[in-house]
This record gives sequence, C-alpha cells and structure tokens, in this order.
Amino acid sequence: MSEWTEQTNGSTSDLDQEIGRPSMVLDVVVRAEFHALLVASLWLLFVGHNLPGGGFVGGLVVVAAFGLRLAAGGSAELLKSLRIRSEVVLSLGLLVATGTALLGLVNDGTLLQSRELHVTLPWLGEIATSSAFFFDLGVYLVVVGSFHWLLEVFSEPESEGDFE
Amino acid sequence: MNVLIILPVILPILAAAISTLLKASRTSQRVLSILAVTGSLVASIILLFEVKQQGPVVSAVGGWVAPFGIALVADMFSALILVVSLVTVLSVLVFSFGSRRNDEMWQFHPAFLVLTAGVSLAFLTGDLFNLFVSFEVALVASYVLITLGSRAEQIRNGITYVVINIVISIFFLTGIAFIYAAFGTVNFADLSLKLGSAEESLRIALALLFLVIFGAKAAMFPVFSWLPDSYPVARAPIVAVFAGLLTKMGVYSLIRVESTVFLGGGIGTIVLVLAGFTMVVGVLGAIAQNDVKRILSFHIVSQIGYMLIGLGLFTTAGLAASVMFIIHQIPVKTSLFLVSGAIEESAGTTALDHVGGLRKRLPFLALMFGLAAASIAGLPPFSGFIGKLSIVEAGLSAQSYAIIAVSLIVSVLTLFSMAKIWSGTFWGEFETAQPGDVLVRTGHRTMMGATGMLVAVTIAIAVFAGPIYALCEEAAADLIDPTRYIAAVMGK
Amino acid sequence: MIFAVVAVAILGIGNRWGSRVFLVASVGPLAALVWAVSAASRVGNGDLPTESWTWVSSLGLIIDFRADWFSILMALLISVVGIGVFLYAVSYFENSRDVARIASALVMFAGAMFGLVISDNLLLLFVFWELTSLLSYVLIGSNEEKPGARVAALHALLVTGSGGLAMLAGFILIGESADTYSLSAIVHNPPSGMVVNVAVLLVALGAFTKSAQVPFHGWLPRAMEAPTPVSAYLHSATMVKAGVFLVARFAEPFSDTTPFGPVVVVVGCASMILGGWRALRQHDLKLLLAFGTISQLGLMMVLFGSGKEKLAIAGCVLLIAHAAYKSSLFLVVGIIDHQTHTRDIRRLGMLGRKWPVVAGVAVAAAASMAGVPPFLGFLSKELAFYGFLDWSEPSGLIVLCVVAVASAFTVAYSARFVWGAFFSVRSGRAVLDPPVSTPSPNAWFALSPLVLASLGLVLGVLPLLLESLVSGSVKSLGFEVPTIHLALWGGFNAALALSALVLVAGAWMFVGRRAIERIQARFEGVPSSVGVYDATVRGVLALSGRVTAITQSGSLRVYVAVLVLTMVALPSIPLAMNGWPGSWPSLVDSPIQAVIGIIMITAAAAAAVFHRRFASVIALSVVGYGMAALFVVQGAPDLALTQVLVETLGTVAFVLVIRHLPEKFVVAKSRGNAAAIAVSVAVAVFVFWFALSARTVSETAGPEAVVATQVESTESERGPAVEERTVSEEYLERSKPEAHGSNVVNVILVDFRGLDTLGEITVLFVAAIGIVGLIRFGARRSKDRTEVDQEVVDS
Amino acid sequence: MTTLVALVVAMLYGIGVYMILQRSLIRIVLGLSLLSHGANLLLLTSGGSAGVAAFIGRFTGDDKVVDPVPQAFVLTAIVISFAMTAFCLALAYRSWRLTGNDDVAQDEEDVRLAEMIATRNGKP
Repeated sequence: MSEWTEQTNGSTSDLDQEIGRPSMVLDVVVRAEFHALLVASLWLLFVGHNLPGGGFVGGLVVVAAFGLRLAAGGSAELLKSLRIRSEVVLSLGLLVATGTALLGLVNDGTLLQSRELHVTLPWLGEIATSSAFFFDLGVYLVVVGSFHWLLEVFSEPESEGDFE
Repeated sequence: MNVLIILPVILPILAAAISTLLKASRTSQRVLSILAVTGSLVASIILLFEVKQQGPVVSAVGGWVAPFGIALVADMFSALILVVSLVTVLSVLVFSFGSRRNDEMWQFHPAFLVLTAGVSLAFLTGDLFNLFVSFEVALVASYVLITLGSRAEQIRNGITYVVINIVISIFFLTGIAFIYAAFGTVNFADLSLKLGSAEESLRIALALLFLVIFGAKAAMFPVFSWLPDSYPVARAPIVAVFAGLLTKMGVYSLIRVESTVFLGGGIGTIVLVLAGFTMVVGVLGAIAQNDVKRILSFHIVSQIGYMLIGLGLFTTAGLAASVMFIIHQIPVKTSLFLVSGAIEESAGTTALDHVGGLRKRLPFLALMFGLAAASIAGLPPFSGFIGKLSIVEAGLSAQSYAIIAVSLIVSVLTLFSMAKIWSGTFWGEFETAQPGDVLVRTGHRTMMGATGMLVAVTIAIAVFAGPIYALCEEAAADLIDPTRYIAAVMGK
Repeated sequence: MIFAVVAVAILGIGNRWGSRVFLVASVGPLAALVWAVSAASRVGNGDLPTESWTWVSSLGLIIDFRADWFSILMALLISVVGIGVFLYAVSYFENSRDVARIASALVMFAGAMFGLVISDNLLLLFVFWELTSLLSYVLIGSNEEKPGARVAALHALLVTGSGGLAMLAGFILIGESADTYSLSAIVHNPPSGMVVNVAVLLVALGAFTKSAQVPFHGWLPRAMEAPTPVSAYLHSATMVKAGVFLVARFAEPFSDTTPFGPVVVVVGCASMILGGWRALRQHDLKLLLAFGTISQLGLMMVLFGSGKEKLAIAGCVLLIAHAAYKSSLFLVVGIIDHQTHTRDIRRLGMLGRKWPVVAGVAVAAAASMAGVPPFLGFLSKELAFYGFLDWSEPSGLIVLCVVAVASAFTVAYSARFVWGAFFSVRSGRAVLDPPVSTPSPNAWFALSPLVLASLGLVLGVLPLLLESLVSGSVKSLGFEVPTIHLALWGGFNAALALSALVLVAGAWMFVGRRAIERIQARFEGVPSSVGVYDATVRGVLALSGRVTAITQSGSLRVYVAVLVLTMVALPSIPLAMNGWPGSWPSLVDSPIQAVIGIIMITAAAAAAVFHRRFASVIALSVVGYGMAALFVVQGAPDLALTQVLVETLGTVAFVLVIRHLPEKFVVAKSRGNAAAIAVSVAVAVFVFWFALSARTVSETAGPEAVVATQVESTESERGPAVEERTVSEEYLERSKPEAHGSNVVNVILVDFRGLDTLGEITVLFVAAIGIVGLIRFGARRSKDRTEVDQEVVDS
Repeated sequence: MTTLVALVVAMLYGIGVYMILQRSLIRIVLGLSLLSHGANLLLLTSGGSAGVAAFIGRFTGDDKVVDPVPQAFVLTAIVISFAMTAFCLALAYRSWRLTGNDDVAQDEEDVRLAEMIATRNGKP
C-alpha cells in the first residue's frame, strides 16, 4: 500500500505537466492497476466486519484508483473511470445506508438492528457477515461517489474569469 | 413506539438523498422537502404527547442499550424544542418557495434537509460523541447554505463562519477526548452517574470547557463576533433558519450538558456574568448597526444572554424560564428574518438609509414585523413578554438582582433598536433602493403566508402560554434532577 | 373583548368610510360606559363584580378583573371622554387619508386603558400598562412622515417603557413578598421589609414616567406632535392618569411603612411648580396645555400620594374635573388648528368674535382649570386646600405653599390661553406672516368640547351628583370615610380665602407676564428633560459604536484568538487550583513512537515556517503519515489504513487547488506575529496540562490507590482487572456473538454506533454537494441572475 | 497516553493555532488540519496506551487489548475533518477566483463602522 502511495504522491507533484499529456506506458500500467485496486477494494469491503477494512477503507481504495487514473490521464480519464454519474452513486449510497437503517425499523422497531447473514462470493467463498454489511455498502458507495466527484471538480480546468 | 423518535432524523436524510437524484425537477424537490419536514413534524408532535404522558422516551439505536449503544432520548425539553423548531423549519421552507429563484439552486434542498436532520439529531441524542456528529451534520449543511450562490461577500464572511466553527468543533472533539480519558464513556446518563464521584476541580474545568464550546456555537460573549459578520450575507430563508435553529442548538446543548451531565457544575456565577455581557454587548452592537439584517443578527447574540440566565440561576424556575424563552425565540427570530427577507426582495436592500415608508405599500408586512418586534422587545401581551416575565420572576426570587437589572435595561435598548428598524423602514418618506415602486413578485403571497403562519405561531405561544409554561416547568424539573432521565436511558 | 372586535372591524372597514369609522369606534367606549353604569349599580348594592381566567398561573399571570368605585370612576372618565373624542374625530379627520389605522389604535387604546383600571392582578395591570405605551407610540407617530413625530413617539415609548419595566420589577418583588399578585389582596394586607421599600419606589418610578412627572416629563410636550384628538384623549384625560391611578391604589397601604408617600409628594410638588412655570412661557397652545397637564398631574400625585383621606377626596374630584376641562381645551385647540393651521398665540387672537360658542367653551373650561367658582375645578381646589389645612405636621404647610403657588401659575396660564387664542387684539393685528384664514367650524365639531366643558359647570353647581361616586372611590382606596357632603359653598373659611388669594395672584401674574418672561429668559441654560433624554440617546449611540468597534473588528484572526484564549482561560481557573498533575505517565510506549513523534513535530513546525505553499503542503502530509504510523503503533490498523488514504487524497486536493495560487505566501507582517505565538503557546500548554489532568483523575477515581509505579498497569488493565465492566470491554465481549463481526472497530462503526457513521456519511454527502457548488456553479451565477431578473420583468 | 504523545498533541495544537492566526486561507486550512490531527491523536489515546488491535480471536486473555471505542470515534472524525478541509479548499479556490488572492479580508461593514467611530473621536 505504501508503495502505491508514493506513486500517487510523486505524480501529483508535477500534475500541472501531466494533465492533458497522457503517457502511453503509464496509461497501460494504470489501467491494469486500476482493476486490481477495484478487486482489492471489494475484498476490503466484504471482510471489513472481521478483518481490517470495511466500507470506508474499501471506498477509499477505489478512490485511490481514481486518483491514479487522474494522475495518468487528467480529468478526461477520471471521468471515464466511473460510468455512472458520481452524484448518483453518492445519493444511492446514502439511500442504501438509510434504507438499511429503516428496514431494521420496519422489521422489529429498532433502527440499525443487525442480523446474521451468509454471503457466497464468486472467488472468496462463503463469508459470514451481518445485515450491517448493507450499511457498510452504503458507506462504501458514499465514499466512492463523493470522493470521485470531488476529484472531478478539483481537477477541472478553470473556466474563464469571473473576477469581481 | 420508539420508531417516532428516529423519524425526524432519518426522514430528512432519506429525502436529501432522493432530492439529489431529482435535482433536475425543482417541483418534485419541493414536494419531497415538504413531505419530509411535515412527516418529521407530525412524528415530533406525537412524541411530545408521549413524553407528556409517560416521561422521557428512549430508543436504543440498533437495540444496543446505553451506555453501550447510542441512545436517542426525547424528554420534555428536547421534545418541546423539536416541535417548535420543525414548525419553524416548515414555514421557512414555504417562504423559500416564494423567494427569488436564485436561492433555490438544486443544492438548497438536500442541504436544507440535512440541516434539519442534524438539528433534530442534536436535540434527540443522548450521547456526547453523537452530539458532535449531529453538530457536524448541521454545520456542514450550514456551510453549504451560507455560501450558496458564491457571491463575494458570502465567500469572505463564509470563511469567517466556517473557520471559526471548525475550530470550535475541534475543541469539541478535544473535550470529548478529555471526558473519555477521565470516565471511559460518552453517554449523558452514564456520565452523569460517573461525574458525581469525580474530583471537583476536573468537573468544573470540563464544565467550563463545554461552556465555552457550546457558548461559542451559541454566540455567547466573548466568542460571538463571528455571528453578526457571517449571518447577514446569507439569503433570507437561509439566515432565517440559522437564526432560529443553529444558535439554539448551541444553547440547547449547553443547557443539556451542563445540567444533565454536569448537574449545574458550580459555574452559575460565571454563566451569569457572561450572560450579562452577552446581553449588553449584543444589544449595543445592534444599536450601532444600520442594516436590518445586521441589527437582527446582533439581537440573536443579545437574546442568547437571556437564555443563559436560567442556566446561571440553576433553579427550576430559572431553567423553565430559559426553556420558555428558547421556545418563544425560535419562531420570533425566524419570522423577523423572514420579514427582513421580504423587505430585501421588495425594496432591494435592508439598509435603513435606503428604505423607508414601506408601511403604506406593504401594510401586512408592517403588521407582521410590528407583532414580531413587539414580541422580541418583550412587550406584553406577546410571547416575548411571557419569556421575559418568567426570567425576571425566576431571577428576582433567586435574589439575583444585578442580572435582572441588566436584563431589564437591555430590554429597553432592544425596544429602542426595534423602534429604530420600524421607524427607519416602515415610517418616513417612501424610499427604496430600486427605481420605482416596491417590487411585488409572483412569490410574494407565499412569502407573506409563511411569515404570517410563523407570526401566528408566536401569538399562539402567547395565548397558550399557560399550558406551554407548565410543560417548560416539567422540562426544567427533569433537567435539575435527571433521575428520571437516567433511569429511562439506563433501563433501570 | 368588545374593543378588540371593534378594532378589527375598523381595520376591516379600512379607509372606505373615511373619518366616519370613528362613529363605529365609539361603540367601544359606549360599551364601557354601559358596563360602568351597570357595575356601579351592582357595587352600590354592595356587590363587587369580579371575573377571572387563568393565563399562566405558575407565573402568577391571571386575568383577574374586579370593579370597585375607583375603577368605575376611571372607567367613566375613559368612556365619556372617549365618546366625546371619537365623535369629535369624525370632523377632525374629515379630510385625512388612512384614518382607519388611527381609529383602530384609539379603540384598542381605550380597551387597554379600560383593562388597566379594572384589572386586579399586578402583572395583568402591567400588560395593559405597556399596551397603552405601545399604542401611544403608534398614535404619536401616526404623522409618520414628520421626523419630529417619529422622535417624539420614540421618546414617549422609551421613557414610559423603561419606567414600566422598573415597575414590573417592583411588582414582582412585591408579589414575591406578598406571595400573590392580586392587587386587592396586596392592598388589603400589604407586605413590608427592605425589599418592599425598594419595590414601591420602582413602582413609583413607573408611575412618574407614565404621568410625566419631573424629571421624566420631557416626553409629554413632545408627544404633542400627535393629532389633537389623540393628545386630548391619551395625553391629558386618560393614559397619563394611569400613573396617578397607580399611586392612588398604592398610597394608603404603603405610605406609612415605606418611603413611597414622601417621594411621591416631593416629585409631585416639583412637577407642579416646573410644569406651571414652563406653561407660562409657551407660545404653542398645545404645549401650554401639555405643561399645564404636567403641573396638574403633579397636584394629583401630591393629593393621592399623601395618603390622607381628605386629600384623596380632593384628588378624586380633581381627576374628574381635569378630565373634563383639559380634554375640552385640547379639542378647542384642535378646532383652532384645524381651521387656521396654526397654534401659535403670537399669530392668533380675536377669534372670540368670530366663534363665540367656541370661545365660550374655552372660557368655561379654562375657568374650571383656574379654579374659578362655580366650576368643578374650584371645588376640587377648595377641597384640596381644606385638606392641606388639616395636615398638622409642618411639612404640610410647605406643601400647601407649593400648591398655592402652582395654582397661581395655573390661573395665569389659563388666562394666557384664553386671552392669546381668543381675545388678544395686539397679537391678532401684529401679523408678521400672511394672516391666517379662519373658516368657522361646524356645529358637530364643537359639540364634544361643549358637552365636556359644560360637564365641569353642571357638576360644579351640583356636586351632589358625584357624592356617592367619590365617597365610594375613596373608600375603595382603603380609607375609612364617613359619608361625604360635597358642596360648592363651604362658608367663609381659610380655604376660600386661599382660593381668592390664588386667583388674585394668578391674575397679577398674567398682567405682569412681560416681567415674568424676562425672568424666565435667565433660565435658558438650565438643562431640560428633553435635553437630558437627547443626551442620553446620543451617549448610548456613542457607547454602542465604541463597544462594537472593539468587539467587532471584522478580522478572523482576532476572532480566532479570542475564541481560543477563552477556551483556554476559563477551564484553566479550576485546573490551576488543582495544580500541575501529580503523576506523569510513562514517556513512550516504544522507541519507534519517539522517532515518529519527533518527525511529526519537526514537519509540523516546517509547515508553519515554509513560505512556499507547496512545501508547506508536503510537510503537512508528512505529519499525516506520521499520524498513520502512530496509529499502527497504538494498535489501530483500520485507522492507519484510513489515515494513509485520506491523507493522500487530501494532499491531492491541496495540490489541485494550490496549483492555481501564487507559489509563495504573502509574507506576514511582523505585527501581531508575537501575539499569535503567545496564543499558540498558551493553547499548547493548556492541552498538555488538561490531557494529563484528565488522565490522572481517571486513575485516582478508580478503586485502587494510585502508586506511581502502578499508573501504567491500571491504565493498561482497563477491563479485566477492574471489577465493574467498562463500556469498551463490553464491546469486546458482545461483538462476535451478537453483532457477528470480529473486527470490533468496524462493528462499532456499522452496528453499535451506526448512527455516528450515518451522520458522518451525511456530512460527506453534503460537503461534496457544497464543494461542487462552490467550484462549479459560482461561474454560472452571473448568467442565472440575468435570467431571474428577466423573469421579474416578464411577470 | 504517554508523555511523548501528549507532547506531540500539544505541539500540533500550538502550531495549528499559530497557522490559523495567519492571513492566507491556505495556511489557515493547513493549521486546521494540524489541529484536527492533534485532536484525533488525543482522542485515540484517551482510551489508554498502545496494545493489541481489537480483533476477536487475535488476542488472548493476557494481552492488553487496545480500547476500540476511541478508534471508531477517530475514524469518524478523520472523515469529517477531511470533508471540512476539502470544503475550505473549495472556499479558498472560490475566494481566489473572486479576489485574485487567498487572503482572508476583514468584514467591510465592521471596518466602515470602526472608521466612523475613529473619525468621530478624532475630531474633538
């Protein structure tokens, strides 16, 4: 993880030069790493209840992946990295989280009541977790949506002057 | 029926999420906001009745009983303030529909709803860290709202507002760290039990630290200067809801923490001294200003002083008076800001030098202002009089003559500055900041209706002051002696 | 109740009916009259009508109405003068716009005044008291486009308002001592003590401001900016008598045991003299009457405040007489003003020939005021002298002399009024300005003053009519009174002689008015009440400016410094008492912690001193990664992971923003830098100190005694070693079986304390919305604005 | 908590406050970040000193398990303070777009009033 961090840090330092001038080699490497990071983040999300990880960390890893795309290909590349509009992801995340909370309410009258769940995942096998997982999923989506959106607007080229 | 207690928090958040998805359609956003706030209001009213019947209502979130989980608690104090706040929020929302469309960028609705949720959570939570979170929820929404539109003065004074509040929040966190280090818990009821055996000096030190933290949020002397600089730059509906709710959130938390947790804490004299300075400096600031919004902003500060008196006295009558005063202030202050908003929209400015003679053109608005101003100046038979009367009675029976003398002098000065607004805006030669007559736009009736509704609420508070004050006394009794509260929360 | 209905009805009718709304308005006082008469008959039968509703019972605020003779007397004044004024107003406001507002305010005023005199609860009385002040503000300012009217309205409001608040404090103190707010109960069984002494003085203060007594009298002459019917009603006949009413109620129970009586008498004497003296030199007819009112109110204060029954009898008669003559005089001035558009006696004169009826009314009323027989005014003065002669103490003699001198003044200014307005030939001819036009008033216009003035004559001749009312009133004020016989002719006695002397002296003063004017000119420099008020207002404004300039510097740095210092200073007081923490924790957990800590401090310091933005940001990120490292050492892998990621993203965000900004910071001015350093050091010391203290206390509070060596172990064994399970231990135990997760931190986040997390993602959600708005939508703002403005034009 | 950690926390607070007392908004934001770091560290160590991470099954009864509650608090606080930092940066950006620098200006109305008072006092 720390290796990756240095990379991002290094690339942002000369971001001004990088934006709008994507390098071919970097592009390929980044795309490969991007998908690896996505998988890693999902793994973190799923095991979070039992091992280090969870919605926050998982979401942040995806965002780090976005950061890589941004560093490699500028804001155009960043926009391509998420197919759905970021505010939609963001709102859905909040909806999932509050929805989970409300479901508990409907079930037995208490907010955020959790129950045990067993989820079978394609590569990772069966994982024992709880309904709080969905809450964590909401967190994950909010983190992904909001940070992606922020990167989007912070990296936008300036629009022309409105000095007052 | 613990479901009710969570609705005022969860409904607005849910609506905020959907509202963002619906950002293309202003109408559906509006409908959604109204539905969410009305739903919360209905829930809170039912909650109030339940509290009235069976004492503090507690909901252990997730089924984890306190101090293990977060407890949401509605006692009389929180239920009363919640109801009044949500009524106010609803009228401001309606007002905003009539306000200039520029205010209603799509971000307005989600942010406004989140603000509502944050404020509701602050009133309902029984957990110190959760209180911090609720403050952040409300504050970040307020940061968004105060800078909505990105005008130059909004950004400049928004920076002041944001930075000061972040600093306060960080100290809030610091306070929580100290508390947790000393007692290993953040639940109000649990803390209340544990603080009893704590060392006196540490307890007072913590009580004072939280006095400054919440006092700064509430704009108490000497940490108030940020408020009159930052509030006036926001648009009318926004500053109206800030004025009504945000500082009261600080006062609420102050009273809640200092009484339920610190049990009075032995800081009464300091609170009274600060209350006196807050009243005086606030009202002098108001007199020095020449703009309706700024005058009103300074009055927020001044009135905070009144609310602190009851806490300083720390008697049942005193706390009941404070609760009564808060209940009266929320709608009155908000309606005054709504009036100032309507003035701004109709006459182009709220600077006293540039408007005048509006009474003849906008008689209804003048009447609304007159009623609300008389109320805030504490003139009978309006709600402010009941609030003031209860404070004066409580103070005199506790033989705190000095603070009451100060409060009465400040009351005259308040009258003076309200008369100044009246005389400068509604009397005199007709004048506006724009060419021609006052601008009566399509949304005018909506704005007037919302203002009227809120003023009607303040009058209702005056008319039904008897039963309402009885509820305040009940709230105060639970604040002075939190046994019932603790028993309800700890499940004993 | 009726008043409120009528007031609303009038607002509903609005201006369509023009000044005829006053006919509707007079229903209000008419109802009051009917009530007063019926109540009088019940009271006559020994029955005290009372009514009661609770409002806020635990505050003692109860709507208690109670009628006794004295309230009936006041109610009669309010209703009779009210009807007269309302009928008169129909003509007076003939050509004015916007009368409905004035009419409804006047009706509400009548209602408030009526409520005031019949309320039996001190707090309720205060409610009506302040209502009359508020309505007086509205009415004085009804000529809102004149700056003078606005200033006058504010002056009246502030003075009577402040007095009212003092009175409220007094009421509450009395109420607390007596344990009731019921007026009749308090009067019946007055409390005493030091607190009550202060309280009654506060009440007296309220009465003085309301009744325009020295030194608060300045507002009354100013209030003459109001339309004349308003002056006639509020500022002569009714509202200003509220103070007298209150003094009358309080005099008997409190005059013996408290300083109430003497203070009232002294202030009343001063007002009598000053009012009369100032009235002698006024050229404006209304001002002349206003100063006269101050003087007369002073006399009433003395009569009632003395707490002597005979003087109280005189006071009751004077109340009635004054209401009749003063209101009719005001109405006459109104007629003059309305027809000639001036009230200056230097420009008036000889009106008597043109308007004989009006002149007759004026003469009759003025004669009553001057105390000429056979008018009611004479009777009241006679009764007063009679009472004073009975006052055996030497102070009574002094008061008598003062009253006599003041009465002489009254005679003089009454003469001056009549002469100046109606008969002066010289001023009537010496017209500097174009001559005033003098159309004759119609009969309807003159009717009310005529009736009111003739009341003074009729009652003066037949005082029998008043006997039961006056004796009942005096009785209800608490005096033991045998039956009174009121008669105009009391035989040749000292009182009559005094009356005659006063008349002669007054006439002499009138004749010698030039000489008096010369004397008065010498007193020009003496500060007036108005001057004092204006200076006070200026002082408050200047003070507020100065204070605000200090507190409101507008500088964020100052605000932060004040905030932080307050945060540090207040809790330091108790901390200092406790002293520096006795035991210190171990220095470090592990050597690596020390290394990280030193790196972090260095990087933080570097971030502060670097001038290049970029370098500062990088230094900051070093601190952030140091945090993550410390988290690892502490045993918090989740936190460390999050911290690393957040720090990285934060740095990215920083860099993305500062790429737009200049490379270096603007070099800060050295001024204020030392202060900043001092503040920072204070904060650092405070946090260090508090952190250690909080921690120490947690240990001493534990069950085991603290020995320096055990500190570490107690701390680390939070949990198993302590008998009572702590909260965090419970988390460890319940996490797996109940919440089905073994990462306790995560379980806390999403389950045990899920609500915190919900709040947190909401923060993230809104912050994102706001940031996007700030960065993206600011640019489009100017376009939006144009669109909106376009819409406005379209609609 | 150890003395060293307390010292680091105190330094972070001190330097943070110093930076907030500067004119440049970027410096203020940096100061706020330092202050948040200080608060987070303080909060984390309020639960006691270092120990084994709180994973069920990863520690035995003899191990000193670190208090997980403050960790949860700090996690929440980190995210919130990030949101605040980002918001301030956006403000700095907008401020720069509007005024051409990132200095925090004084409130105009306050300055006007203060000047008015100063001139009034200067005259006599």
